[in-house]
Amino acid sequence: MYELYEFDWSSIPGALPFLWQGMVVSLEITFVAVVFGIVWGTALAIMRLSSVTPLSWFAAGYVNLFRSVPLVMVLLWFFLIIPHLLESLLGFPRGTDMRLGSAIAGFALFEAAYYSEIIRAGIQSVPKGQMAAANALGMNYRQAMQRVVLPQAFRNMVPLLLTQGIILFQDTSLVYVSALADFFGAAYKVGDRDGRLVEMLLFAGAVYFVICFAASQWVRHFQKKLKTA
Amino acid sequence: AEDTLKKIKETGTITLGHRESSIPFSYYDDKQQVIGYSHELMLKAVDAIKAELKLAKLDIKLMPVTSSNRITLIQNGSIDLECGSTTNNTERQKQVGFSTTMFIIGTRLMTKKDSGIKDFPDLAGKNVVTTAGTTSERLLRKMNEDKKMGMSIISAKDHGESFLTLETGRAVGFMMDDALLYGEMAKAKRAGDWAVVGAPQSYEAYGCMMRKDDPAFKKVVDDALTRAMTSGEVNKIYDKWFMQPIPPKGLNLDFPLSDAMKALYKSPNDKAYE
Amino acid sequence: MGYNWNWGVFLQPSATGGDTYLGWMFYGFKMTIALSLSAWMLALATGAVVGVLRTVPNKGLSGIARAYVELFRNIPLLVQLFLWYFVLPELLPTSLGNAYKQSNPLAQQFLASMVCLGLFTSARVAEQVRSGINSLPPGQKNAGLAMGFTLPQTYRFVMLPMAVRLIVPPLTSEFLNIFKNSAVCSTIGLLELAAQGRQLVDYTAQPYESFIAVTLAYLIINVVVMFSMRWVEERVRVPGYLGGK
Amino acid sequence: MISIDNVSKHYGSFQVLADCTTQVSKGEVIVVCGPSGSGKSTLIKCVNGLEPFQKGEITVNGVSVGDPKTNLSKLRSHVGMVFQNFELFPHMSIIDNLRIAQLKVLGRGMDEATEKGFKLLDRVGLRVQAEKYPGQLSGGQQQRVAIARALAMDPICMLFDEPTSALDPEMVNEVLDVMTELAKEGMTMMCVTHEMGFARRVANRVIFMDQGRIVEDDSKDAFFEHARSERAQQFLAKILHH
Amino acid sequence: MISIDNVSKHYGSFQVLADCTTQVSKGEVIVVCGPSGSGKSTLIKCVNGLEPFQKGEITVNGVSVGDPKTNLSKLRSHVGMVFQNFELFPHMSIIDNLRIAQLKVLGRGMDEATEKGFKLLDRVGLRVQAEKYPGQLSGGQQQRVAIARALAMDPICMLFDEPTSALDPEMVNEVLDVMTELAKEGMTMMCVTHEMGFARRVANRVIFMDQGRIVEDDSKDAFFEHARSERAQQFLAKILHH
Ligand SMILES: Nc1ncnc2c1ncn2[C@@H]1O[C@H](COP(=O)(O)OP(=O)(O)OP(=O)(O)O)[C@@H](O)[C@H]1O
Ligand SMILES: Nc1ncnc2c1ncn2[C@@H]1O[C@H](COP(=O)(O)OP(=O)(O)OP(=O)(O)O)[C@@H](O)[C@H]1O
Ligand SMILES: [Mg+2]
Ligand SMILES: [Mg+2]
Repeated sequence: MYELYEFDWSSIPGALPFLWQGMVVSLEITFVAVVFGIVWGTALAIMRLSSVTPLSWFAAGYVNLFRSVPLVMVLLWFFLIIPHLLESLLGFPRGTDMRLGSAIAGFALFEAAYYSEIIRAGIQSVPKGQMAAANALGMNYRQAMQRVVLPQAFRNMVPLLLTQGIILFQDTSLVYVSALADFFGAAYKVGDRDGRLVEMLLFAGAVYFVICFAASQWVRHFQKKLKTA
Repeated sequence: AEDTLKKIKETGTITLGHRESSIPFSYYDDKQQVIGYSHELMLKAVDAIKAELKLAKLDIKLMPVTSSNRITLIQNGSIDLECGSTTNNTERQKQVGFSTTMFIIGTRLMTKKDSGIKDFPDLAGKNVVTTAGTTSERLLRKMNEDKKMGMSIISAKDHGESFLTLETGRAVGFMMDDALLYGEMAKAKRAGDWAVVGAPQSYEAYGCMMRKDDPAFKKVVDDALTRAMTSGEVNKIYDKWFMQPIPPKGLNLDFPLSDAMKALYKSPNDKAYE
Repeated sequence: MGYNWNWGVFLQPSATGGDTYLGWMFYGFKMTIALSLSAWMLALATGAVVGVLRTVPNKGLSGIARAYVELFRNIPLLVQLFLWYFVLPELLPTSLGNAYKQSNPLAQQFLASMVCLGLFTSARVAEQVRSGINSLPPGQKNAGLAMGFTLPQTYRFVMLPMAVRLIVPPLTSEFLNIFKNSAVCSTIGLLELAAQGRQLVDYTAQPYESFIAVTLAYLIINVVVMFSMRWVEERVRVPGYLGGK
Repeated sequence: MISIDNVSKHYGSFQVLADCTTQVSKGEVIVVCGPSGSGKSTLIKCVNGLEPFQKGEITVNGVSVGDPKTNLSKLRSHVGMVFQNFELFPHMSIIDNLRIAQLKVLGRGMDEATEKGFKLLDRVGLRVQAEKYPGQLSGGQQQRVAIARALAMDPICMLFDEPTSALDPEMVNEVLDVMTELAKEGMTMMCVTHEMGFARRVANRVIFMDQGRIVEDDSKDAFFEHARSERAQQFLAKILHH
Repeated sequence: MISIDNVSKHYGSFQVLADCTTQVSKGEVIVVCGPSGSGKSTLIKCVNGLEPFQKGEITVNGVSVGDPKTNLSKLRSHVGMVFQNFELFPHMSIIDNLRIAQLKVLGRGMDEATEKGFKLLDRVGLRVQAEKYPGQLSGGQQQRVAIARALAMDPICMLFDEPTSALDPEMVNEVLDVMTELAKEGMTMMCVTHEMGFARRVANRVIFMDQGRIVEDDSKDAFFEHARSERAQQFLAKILHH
């Protein structure tokens, strides 16, 4: 006869510093990937919408490739291939610990594909007449894009971009494939080491929920403010 | 082939692969420091490399590896040497090189003491867990086919998960390398509930993993390991990890030196069992 | 780089006898398909109900639906999977839990994976359904009610048929996601495509061949799903309605 | 037929309707006009219960709309309504648009519903379009279908909410013509519209609303010749001037 | 000032403009009308190069619009354009809407641009709204701002594309009044509009388009009294009747 599972939360307090380190890794990846993803994603979106065919094909191919493959696979590929590339391209000494670097690169390039779709939709959500009006005032394409279309597009997109950021934060848990200790990895390792997996998983789930829920509430609030402004 | 020694000399750095929870071979203690039997032997090898290259200073970088990425990481040069709980077998020898054997295990079974399961035949028709990608998994599946035992085999992602499967009653037995089974026991909630039973189904040799066809490097590592074993130094290390209380819980594995190990320490070699 | 390419590895008999490694990959491929499709059914059914509830005037119902969506959206899939597989059976009454845990492990893994993926995705589907309904012209609901339809009839005959058409494109990407997300289920030991790929690495030590094969398999799934969803889109397109949008 | 008695409605602190009172007798045609945001649409939606209201009472054919015990669906099936943006069901063919509520609400048989549908399409001159979809018709045609769809339910009265204001100017008349004919046949109608030509030709009474109040409620002639309130005079001046 | 010579344009096989020819002299006001889809918007957008065309030539003040060597941005900065949906920049305050192109296109200084902006807001009666955002104004007010924005560039001529058709009926006149005044001051104007009252009062000539062709191009009086083509007569009958 087995008994009901006995919970034992005692390994959490001692592990907090290590868990915090993991959280820092998660946040670091999220932050860099969001920033880089938005910049590169914007470039991809503009390429995709441009009338220069090779550019728009390149962007479409890039986006479709990255969106077809599971993130786990992308991270694995990056973990195994990027170190090589960087070594040969940039002359890094072999054996540099590039787990964080390659994870960030993998996330950033992967997320850029998703961001570019959001941004493309954002640009297309600006009424066509706005571009026409800017042109009619004598602005050229660059001026119209920069002063008129993109500011509105970004304003429309902010909630979606933030939501994607929250998803990205959740997905950082997948870096376990490279044995990198992000928050989830740290919780898992502590649980494994102490034989307290169930407790640590529940704890990790609760922490993620609190953070992501709070963040998505904030996005909603922000969205409402944008609407009324 | 690569010249790892040259690379180490040029960069003044060596990158070591280690495991995160292969108790007591290579794992983190509660301060996130890598410790363990294999790890200490690896450090011996590093000392030998440093001496061989006459380096005043050698930077050591540690990189945790998993059972699925360790081979690739050796091959692509991310790590130079990995000493954990990696079995030396002929398939792997096609991709990587192995040092002198540093440990020999038997694959056995962990069960709950009061479960009435004493050996492998008792498992017929039951749920049994093992860790994915290990030799035990192969043996278990083969045994199941050959003897038509009707077991349901669960392949868990890592040893921790395997033990959780056993602990929560999903499986009645956990087949794995005996030393690792004792290691898992060391972190269990109630270590006294569990027992390692059954006749060993195979013996396996753990070796340190390095790139293939790099005889100079292999020689330095092999010599260091051989020296530790024949000089009797290794007995102290063995004692420390298998006969005395170890972190994280201060449990004693109580795993006396087997005959196979005694023979190994007398005449070290790098042969794979099989 | 000192790597021995060996594509013949797929035709070798596997280490446990019986099958070839290609056979393993195919088993994983079938598992991924079976898992994803059954989870997708669950996600569509649950997501549609929850999504509709989110838009009803009744505050209690829409509140429950919203809580459901928030719960499943704000915990990483990986964590949810562990919770379903390892934690939930522990919370069942002892005898029931034990009976469950002693049952066929493959069935347990599949069930946990399917429920987890299905409910995780259902929260996203629910959001799409909600936004589809909300993006209908507000007059449509009034028009339905004004004809004398009851509220459920208005949903059934007026709003849902159009909302469903509107959300086919965004649902395509959720559908693709479910295949990709199923890769996470290898962490509880389910031998789907990604897991078989990793097994192959463990058994044959030929990582690159295995990764390339797995990546290709996902690309194929992706292309098939995209084309079939485009076919669906084409089929449900309303004549005279701009680009189906 | 329709009696609106002291009806008030607010969104939070914003008053949309303030003590509105008026009656529509059988066969009467009432035009409701007034500046944007004055509450015209809200008032007309209150009549068939599409908008709830907080105070007062509305009865249609003796049935109280605000009463929670009233079967609103049943009531609405007798009251035809035509919207500014037509609101045809875009995923159904024209004839299906006309049939669906007959089948599902009135419980008519397929044959009867189809016959009725074709008869009404004939009447608005669109029989040949029966198998097309709404998106394939012009705005004027869509609005005529919408009127036919409402008539298919054999309504006892019809409500119109700016039925021509989303139309290209060329198409306004084809819709107004259908409405005029309907009025001549004795249908009770309440129309929100700015088409003063239509009001002059067809209406019995004109109601002018401003800021949620019914400011004028007069016979057509009285309204056009000597609207009493200054607001209505200004409004008429603006509307009629160009 | 504007000369349109034998211009044709098609999307794929669909002909939007067919051999359109007309001239607008300095100070003239031309009204363009015609049924929906007849190519009015397209024609007017061709004039400042917002739409490319495949055949023929358009010159504005002697500069050829179709010539690839022409600096279109520069040309457009001299041609004011007002759109049906105003197209103010919603993320900028009213005064910023008036300043942005002065600063970035004409390279004026901040002070000069601001002064000019306020002067024009005065002129359309909206100085007090300078710091508001477009979303906070009524449709009529927004369209007046849009006119002021175009005027801030000191255009040599103005193009209007149905400037009043998205407005509530009450607000139509406040925009037409501004346009009328502009015409009186001698601005060269090309207006697509269905406001026949405005055409009667202000236009010098009326152009009637149908299916991409200029069917009538007449003095105002000739057009209203005896339009030659049957299509134009029908159109006028429909538009003016109600
Ligand atoms: N859901 C709502 N919440 C808050 N205010 C509303 C809501 N719906 C309408 N209103 C406000 O109620 C007022 C009356 O609206 P209504 O649509 O009845 O005006 P209307 O006379 O029909 O105007 P229009 O001519 O523009 O159609 C408006 O000021 C509007 O802003
Ligand atoms: N990008 C496009 N591709 C294909 N056809 C187009 C495109 N833009 C416009 N058209 C077609 O060109 C024709 C003329 O359009 P245009 O907008 O100039 O008409 P209009 O006279 O301004 O009509 P309205 O009164 O509705 O504004 C229409 O039939 C329209 O469908
Ligand atoms: Mg209204
Ligand atoms: Mg137009």
